[in-house]
Parts: sequence; structure tokens; C-alpha cells
Amino acid sequence: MSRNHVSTTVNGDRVEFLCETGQTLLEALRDELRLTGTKEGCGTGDCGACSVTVDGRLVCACLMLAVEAEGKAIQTIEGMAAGEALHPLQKKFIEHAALQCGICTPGILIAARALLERNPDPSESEVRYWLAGNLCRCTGYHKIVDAVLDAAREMRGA
Amino acid sequence: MRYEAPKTLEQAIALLAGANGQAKVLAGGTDVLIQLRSNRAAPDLLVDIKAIPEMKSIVADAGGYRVGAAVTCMELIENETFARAWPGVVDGVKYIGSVQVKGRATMGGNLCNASPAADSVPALIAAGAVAQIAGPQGRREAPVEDVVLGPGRTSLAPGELVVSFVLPRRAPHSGDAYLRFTPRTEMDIAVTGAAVNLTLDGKGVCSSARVSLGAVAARALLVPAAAAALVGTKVDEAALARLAAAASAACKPIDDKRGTKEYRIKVAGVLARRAAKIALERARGQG
Amino acid sequence: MPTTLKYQEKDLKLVGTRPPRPDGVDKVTGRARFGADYNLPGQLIGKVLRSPHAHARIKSIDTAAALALPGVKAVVTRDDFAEMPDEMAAVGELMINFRDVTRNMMAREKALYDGHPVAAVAAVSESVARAALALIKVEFEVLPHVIDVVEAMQPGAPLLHEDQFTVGVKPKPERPSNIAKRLEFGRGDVAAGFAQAEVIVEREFNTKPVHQGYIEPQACLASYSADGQAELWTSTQGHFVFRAQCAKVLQMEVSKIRVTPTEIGGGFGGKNNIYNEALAIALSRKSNRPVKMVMTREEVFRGTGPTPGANVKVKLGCTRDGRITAAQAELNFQAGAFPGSPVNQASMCAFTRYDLANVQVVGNDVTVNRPKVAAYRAPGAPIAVFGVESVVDEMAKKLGIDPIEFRLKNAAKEGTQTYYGPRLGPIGYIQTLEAARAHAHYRAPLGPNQGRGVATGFWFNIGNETTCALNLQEDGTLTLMLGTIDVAGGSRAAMAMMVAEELGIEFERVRPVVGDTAALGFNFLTAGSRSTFASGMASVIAARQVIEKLRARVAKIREVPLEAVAWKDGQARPAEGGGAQFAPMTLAEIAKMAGKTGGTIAGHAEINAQGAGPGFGTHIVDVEVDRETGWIRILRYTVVQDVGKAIHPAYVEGQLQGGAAQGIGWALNEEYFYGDDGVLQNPGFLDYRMPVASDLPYIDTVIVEVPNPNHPYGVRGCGEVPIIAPMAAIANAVENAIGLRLFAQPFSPPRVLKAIEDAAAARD
Amino acid sequence: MARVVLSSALAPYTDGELELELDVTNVRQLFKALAERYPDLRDHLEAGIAVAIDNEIYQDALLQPIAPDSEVILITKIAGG
Repeated sequence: MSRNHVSTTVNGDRVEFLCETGQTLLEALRDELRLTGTKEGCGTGDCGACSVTVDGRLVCACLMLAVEAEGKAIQTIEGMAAGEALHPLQKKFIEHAALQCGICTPGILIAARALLERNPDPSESEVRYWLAGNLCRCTGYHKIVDAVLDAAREMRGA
Repeated sequence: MRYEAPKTLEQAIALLAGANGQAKVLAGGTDVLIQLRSNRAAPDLLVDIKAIPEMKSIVADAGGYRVGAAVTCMELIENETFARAWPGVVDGVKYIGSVQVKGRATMGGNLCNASPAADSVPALIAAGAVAQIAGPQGRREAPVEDVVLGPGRTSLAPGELVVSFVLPRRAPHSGDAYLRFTPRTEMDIAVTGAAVNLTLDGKGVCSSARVSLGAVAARALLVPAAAAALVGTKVDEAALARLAAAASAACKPIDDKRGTKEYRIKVAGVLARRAAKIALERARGQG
Repeated sequence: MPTTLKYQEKDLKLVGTRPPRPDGVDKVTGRARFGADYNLPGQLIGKVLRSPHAHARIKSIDTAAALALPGVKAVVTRDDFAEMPDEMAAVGELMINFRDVTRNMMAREKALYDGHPVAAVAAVSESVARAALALIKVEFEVLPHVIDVVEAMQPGAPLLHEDQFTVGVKPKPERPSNIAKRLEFGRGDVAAGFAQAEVIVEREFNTKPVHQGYIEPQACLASYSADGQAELWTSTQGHFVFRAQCAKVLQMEVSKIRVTPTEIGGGFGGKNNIYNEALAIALSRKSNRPVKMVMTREEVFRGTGPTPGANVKVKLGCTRDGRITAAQAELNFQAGAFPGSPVNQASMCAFTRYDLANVQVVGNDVTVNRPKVAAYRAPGAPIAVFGVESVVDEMAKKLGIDPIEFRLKNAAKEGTQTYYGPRLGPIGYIQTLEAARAHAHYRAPLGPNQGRGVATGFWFNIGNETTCALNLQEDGTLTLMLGTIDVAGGSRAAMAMMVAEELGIEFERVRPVVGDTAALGFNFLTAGSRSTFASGMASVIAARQVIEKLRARVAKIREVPLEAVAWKDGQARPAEGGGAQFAPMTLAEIAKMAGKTGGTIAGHAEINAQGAGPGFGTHIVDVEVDRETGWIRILRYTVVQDVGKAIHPAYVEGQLQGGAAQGIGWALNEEYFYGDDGVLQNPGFLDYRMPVASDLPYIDTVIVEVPNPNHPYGVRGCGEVPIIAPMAAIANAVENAIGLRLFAQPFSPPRVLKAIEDAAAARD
Repeated sequence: MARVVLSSALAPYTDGELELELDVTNVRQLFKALAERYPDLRDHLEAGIAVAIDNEIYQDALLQPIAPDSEVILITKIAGG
């Protein structure tokens, strides 16, 4: 099977990899680049565990082919903290007990950051609808919503 | 399986034509990748059309709009002037999947995937949108309601693809709306959908209307009888009741995991009525 | 050291506070490693071929073409696993019929459900493995199937097991049946009780199977070496239990298998038993390469355990003044392809919230053509309670008594005789009812088409086999090695908090980790809401052992009598009235000297924890019903629960909220939807419809703390009770909103609208 | 003699007998005596019986003492999710 060569940027680093045409970005991240922080919960775009941003746009990595990453800028959970300094969302998730098993957490953090970049002051309802693509089975979402709202408050300096 | 990302429409058409029907167009990929994964599709060639500028642009054109078939749902939602002109079309687009899915999914893909439950299609039909189609034989146009024939089947000839959608110039006092019913608030497939597009005259009387229903037949339906219930009325309760009855009467649904026949028929009428009320408010609010 | 520590009230510094969980940073940075995140050099990818039929005889399996495909390294089928005797065998605490385990893992004579494994391959890549599956030829003889529990109980229904005769019926039946077991619980005389009743309500309910819905699919990695030793990394609720099951079906010695548990992406009971693990070891043994197996979401739905669908009949008799005189229920539960539904526990949970003189509960465990049930959070209880609490609510309404008042009139309390055996010890049921009645939610105004519902739940909670080790490190920090999986609830944090509280040191100085199966002796699953209770008990025992050793060491170092040394605030100090003065020693100072004064200091505990305290909860929910579409919106939700003691209140709240959310999903939309061919139609998240964030409101929590006398901090356990009441509470709220009672779960819009229209038609 | 009460769920295995007195001093002796008296019950004892001794439930506690004046109730074992 001939493989495609892809050059792309992941969390600011130039990377190259080979992939089969049918391989998804999620598979390339996890299996070729060993960035396993992005999770697979369904493989069909229904759970959001594989949320990443591509050129700033929030997407499911399972619904994008790896070959389509050519020349793009990808952000994954591994690039969210600045060195040792956690992103405010990461800090608030720990502080608010907004994670339990943690399998949905990377995807929810990436999605929440994308929300706050567009809307620094979302309402509870806006947070809930924006995160509707991210399933969590442990928390009932209560503490996740609180953590996002609190992070937004802190990031606004309010 | 080969992957190509042509930069021009001509190249894309040539690739599709040269693949003897074993090629698949890749726009947002939110349906195609699932088909690949489940072995429901096994093409030799994927033609990614997202590098073609014409298919990625939103152009205001003589009062109307031309929306590239590969424009993502999020790009369209974020285009505020388009959303003001065609809020009902944006309603439909907003219902498609999650924010993540909308970051990739396109109206072109939503149409050509040919699901009877596609959320943007009834809204486009009600809007009177025309699909611009290109293929080995050149370009042609078709009303959106004529593109899909049934589940998974379109009227596109081999090698043809939808390039863009043209939405007409808006008359004053016009409004459109799309509503769908799903058990969950988000992340669901329409059990039934209804789109209403109407224009009022200076006295508030409905001068023209188009009504379209989704997920109640093998493809999205244009329902002239439902529209006729509104035209010539002030869209009052009696007219809305006739609209609902006509909408329900037009349904030819199936029973499946997403809903029963009876349910779809009943709710199609309810949604048509509710969508008409929203369209009416929007028309009244428009200069 | 005793294996049970009694509750002692004392001033607490750490227990009851909210420190950050030790697994938090790894989980927010993507560094935490779950089942699918483990890889080994040279690993193969394993994939399973599954039956496309609900019921079919397997006439032949031809794997030659698959084996011939380049890149395929091994194939296993039924022929690769030994026949197991039809008898119950102990796996630690669990009694399992290994004849069934081997058949569920890999079909033998027959495929018994859509998704039943038939063969497995290991190949160099995912795509080669998938291609190999397509090359395996299986000759099926399709048989009639049965999924509905009532149909399966009828004489003449298609039989899953031709040699299955109903247990629990005397004399032994002459004909085989899908009813694997009948059981009956009773107390008093129900006929006399109903004769005393002035009002009787009798209703029938039906529920569909629902899945645990953990977001992480089952995933494991196995490596079998030529010397007969195997290593397994897997996402599990009990690595010791998985080891035992693998050893048994692979006929290996237990100590030859070392299981390392990964972070687990949700379990809820669904990861209590092996699926791919033994297949992965078998494939690794055959291929001499490590084998990784990760399920797809579709495989999770088709192949792993949902909870039963059920048919439930409930009859309640009452006096006009609201005293229950008799209670009766029949619970018919789908077991799936093999016996073992939780109908037993469900029977015991059905009425235990009430103080009843006359009770009868009959349960039937019924085999049907769908995956074998797995445990799901308070297994079976929500199903029974949906029926019972609906009938209780209807009774209260008939009598014109407030639903909480009615429950209080009949509430179980300390000393209440249960119908399944013992009297209840100290419990907090009445306290939860009173807290709910006092809550602002209970009095808040409601709008049109809105209604409020109340329901309550009970779960036993359990103890069981537990071990741990607490090692003082040379710098005075401690490592707490636990043998129970932290399935999500934050039990690592809770255990470390209890240890730090005992030792009088900062939480951060205790590092809790979950050890592999070689590090500790046997531990039962994290299940039954037992972990913080039992592992907490073990951790406290270990901590007290460490304190005793620290005191003894300091006595030697300072050359004073043992009685002269007290342990307080993380230091050895002169005991008041101990008669000797000496310079206090901190933990760090002792640790530094430990090696030169007799060796390092450690505590450990190996217990079978007894004395779990039952948990009770009361839920309040407000709904709004769209009469034109049948859509139910959850407007407000409050969970009140007695947890004994909340070691880490935020994590307890998380359990209460998460359990309620699962219960809401169960009530509203979740169901296994089968076609006429017995094939599952909705094996994906899209059409299975678990609640998303926009489907739910905030879920308020009220924590009630009535200490369990059999735990040093009063812990009861809290994970299971919150899923029990939501279905009934929502049904009761809908009834209050639109005057219509729902008898079939899920309360999906088409069903609710049909009920509304049928009721309207009946009125006309 | 300890007073032994069997959960009604066990009636099919004891010909309906649900209460008896036994001279036993721990759970292992109790199970042995019951198995001798009710052969049909033997498999169920092994397969999942818990005992409540004076209303405290014990699972898998063969050596748990039973006092002469104890009330012992046999119930089915409880697992969970």
C-alpha cells in the first residue's frame, strides 16, 4: 500500500509523517506521532473526545483524513499548557472537580478554549450548546460548565 | 485509495471523469469518512475540493448570494450579513452536528449525501436556492429540490459536482425559518424538519411562500399545498392550521429507530406551523 | 490489627475538604494513559469477527484464507479455548460460570446475539486485520431468535440453551426454558395485607436494555512470552478479577499473569468482566508478538454488556390514612445470552425503602438473544424502582397525601426488618426525605405543562477483599499502593486524604498509586460503591500501623518507653503524662534515620471489609412537556443523599450529579433498538442518544451525613444510589405536568405523544 | 444454639423450611451444617450466600464467630456496578 507523505505543524512544531489515504488525522496523531492525549470515543464524530483545532477551527480529528493536514496548523491537548503553566481552563477543571475518569477531558478543554477565543463571556446556555458535541458520561456536565464559566471570568480579568 | 486536492474546478472534473465512477468527492468529509470506516464506500480516488477557491467563497451577488458548496457550516454561520438575509438557511446549517462537525461539514456535502433528514436542505428548498452544477458536459443549474432523488441517490451525472448555491435577492418583508424535531437538543438526526419562507405585502398579507419538509419522505419535499395555505392570508391561526394539515398530508414517512410514521406526520404539521410563526416574525422585522 | 474499624467522631483537618486530585494534571494535559494509549515494540493489532445473526448455529469456521493473507500472524476461534465445566467457580469474591464465560468470549456451538465473537485475528496493522476478518468464512444456520423478555418466557419460545431448566422451582421442570432462575422473597402474608387495604394500585411497566455508555471503549495490550508468562495492560474495574478470569479460561497459573491497570475511561459496571483480554493473550501466545485490541464504539454496543430490559409488575395496598399494608412485585429481567441478570439485587432493592409487614417479590432471570448483561451502577435497582416509585406516587396522589409525607409515613429506619433478611442498622433515609421537603426546590413555582416529581432509591453498598501498602519514603513522604481501581470518582484522592488525616500531615505528602497484580494481594473489583469504604478502611489500617511503628521507632531512638511517645500533627511527641521528655521528631526526621535504625517503615492491610452501610437518596425533578411533540425538558434537578461521610465533597457531588445524569438519559431516550431480525439498529452514540450538555440543567446536590458505624470516618459509599431514582422521579413529574402516567421506558417523544393522544382519544 | 433464618429466596432448596436452630460457632460450621441438612442448598451456599449475624452483613467471612444466642440470617450475596 503506497503511503502519503504529510508535512504539517502540530502544537507549533513542524512534523512529517507517512499515512495511508484512509487514515484519519486522529490515527496519525495517536499512532504515527504518538500524541495519545487526543482520544477516540466513537470514530464517527459523535462524542468529541478527539477534538483538536486545525488552523484555529475546532474539529473532530476522527472526521478528517490525515492527508488533509498537509500545510495546516494543528493544536492538540499536548500543546495547551505553556510549559509548566497550565492554561486557566486546565487549572479550573482541576479546581472545580470538572473531570472524573478524564477520557473526555482533553476534547472538552480544546472545545472550551475554542469557545472562549470567540466568546470571552458566554452564558451558561452558550457553554452547554457549544459543548454539546462533547459527551461526558461521568459528571452530568455540572462542574464542567462551572469550570468553563469560572475560567472565562478569570481570563477576562473580571 | 488515492487522494487528490485539485486547485481548479476543471482539474477536479477531469479527475472525477477519469476515475470511471470509482471516485468520491471529499468536501467536509463528515459523512464520507464514516462511510469509509464502515466499508459502505470504497472508492479508488478521493477528490478533495476544498482547495478550489470558487467552492470556498461566499459572494453577495446582485442582492442575492452565491455560497460555495465547500464552505463550512461554521464559516456560513459566522457570515453575519448572510445570516441576516437568510436566517432560516442558517437555522438549518446550525442544526448540522456539533460545532466540531460544523467546522468541517458543508451544505454541498449535506445535499449530495442525499439523506432525507439533511437539515440544510429543506431550508435551501424553501429559500428557492438553485444548485450550480459542473461536469464533463459543462455547467448547468437545478433547483435544490431536484438534486436528490432518494436516500443516497442524486440526479448528478457521473463526474458532476455541485459547485455552489445561488440564493435569490430578498424582497422586502421576507422571512424564513427552519425547525427540526430531535429527541436531544443537539447531536441528533432530524426526526422531522420543516422550513417556511414567506414574503408579506405592505398590508401584512402573505404574498408568496415556499414550504419544505425533511425526513418525512425519501427526500426533502417542496410542499406547494402547504405554501398555498399561507398565501393571501395574514398568517393567522386559521391559515396556520391549514398549513399544518397540508404539511402532514404531504408526508410519506417510514418507521425507524428515529421515529414512527404517525409521529412524523403529526410533528411535521406542528413544526411547519411553528416555523411559519418564526418566519412571520422575521418578515415583519425586515424592512 | 482488626479488619474492621468502628466510627469515631473527631476533629477533622483534611477529611471533608476539597484538595486537587492526584490524577488531575495528567488528565488535563493529555498525559494520563488510558487503555488504548499503551503500545509495545513489535505489537500486532487484534480484531474480532462478530456474528451478524441474533441466533445461529455455527456449522463451520474456515480461517485458511485469512491466515494466508500477508501480515496476518494468528487467528483464534472456539477451537483454541478449552471446554469449561458447567459449574460456578470462585474468582475472588465473584462466582462465575466459566462455561458461560468461555462461550461469551468466543461463540462455540451457537452464536447467541448480534455481535457475539466468532473469531479473532492478529495482524501487522489495523487495515490488514480488518481485511483478514473479511476472509474468514463462517457457515451459520440461522435460528429463530427472541429478545423480548415476556416472549422469551412463553412456552414454545426459541430456546437459547436446550439444556437449561429453571432453577428455584420445585419439582425440577421437565422441559427446558429460557427462564434460568426463579426467585422469591417474602415476608408476612401479602394476601392478608391486601385484604386489609382500603386502596390498591396495580400497574405494569416495561424497560429496554441500556448501556453503561463509558466514553472509553474497552482496550487492552497483551504480551505472552515463550516462558509461559504474560503481561496485560487493560482498562478494567478490577485487575485481579481480570487476571483470575484470564488464568482460568487460558488454563494458566494465576501468578504467571501480571495485569497492570491503565487509567480507565469510565466503567459504571461495564468493565467488571473480560471481553478481549483472554483473546489478546491467546493471540499473543500464538503469534509470539504483543497484541493490542481496542474495540470500536459499534463493538462496545453490540458486544459488551448492557443492563437488562425488563417487565415489572407492582401491586401496592394501603389504608386510607396512608399506611402500606401489602407490597408485591414481579420482576422479569433479560439476562442476555447467558444467565445472571441482577434480578436478585433488584428484588431486594424494590421495596427496602419502606417498613413493610407484608411483602412478596418474585424475580425471573431470563436468557434472550442479546449480549450478556453486565453490571450497571446499582445493577437492576433503577428498573424495579421505576415501577415501585411510580406506584407509590400514584398511591400518594389517590390518598391526597404529599408524596414526601407519604414516604415518611412508611419510611424504613434503624431497626426496620427487611424482607430479604436482616434489620437495617443506622440509616439516613428519613433525613434525605426531610432535607428534600425543606429544600427551596420543593416549593418553587411551576408554569403551565410543568410538573414536579419525587422518587427515592436504596442500595446496599458492599465491602469485600481489599489490600494496600503504605510505604514511608526516605524523605518523609509516603506512597500509598492501592489495589482498587480509581474508576473516576477520585478514590485515590479520598484514600490519600484519610491517610494524611491519620498521620496528621499534608495531603500532598501522600502519593496514592494503583499497583499492578504483582504488587499486592487480591482485591475485588471497584464495584458496589465499595472502594472508598473498603480501600479507605484498609488505608486507615495501614496508616495506623505506620503510626505504631513510628512510635516504636522513636521510642528506641529517643530511648524512652513506648507509652511516652504520642503521635500528633505529623510528629512523635512526648505523651501527656507519659513521664518522659524528648525532642519531638517529624516524619521527615524519622524517615531520614529509618534505614540506620532498623530499616524502612511501612504499613499494609489485607482485609475482607465487612459492615458496609446502606445508602438512601431522594430526588426532586421539574419537567416541562411539549404536548404537541411529546418532548420532555428537564428544568431543574436536586439530588439528596446520605453518603455516611463525604471524604472529598466535590467528588461526592460529582458522583451524585453523574449518576443522576445517567438516570435521566435512561429515562428519556436511551434504549437498545432491535430490528425484526434481532440485529441492533443503533450501535453508535448518534442514535443511542445519551444526554449532551444542553440536555441537562445544573444538578443540585444536598449531602446528608449519617455516619456508617462500621467505618473509621463513617463512609457508606455513594456511587450507585444516584442512578436509581431518576426514571421514577421523571415519570412522576410528567404525571404531575400533564396528568399522564408513563409505563414504558424510554419516555421518548414518539412514545409520550402517543400516550397523550391515546389518553385524549379515551376521553372523547 | 444460634437461631438461623433463611431468606425466603432459599425456600425452594430447603423444602420450604426457613427457620431452624443450629449448634455452630462460626460461618464455616454453619455452611457445613446447612449443606448436610439441605443437599440442594449446597451449591447455593458456595455460589453466593452472605450471612447477617445479629443484623451485620458478612460476605465471604467463613471464620466469623457466631455466638450461641446469635440470630443468623442467610441472604443472597450482593455485587454491584
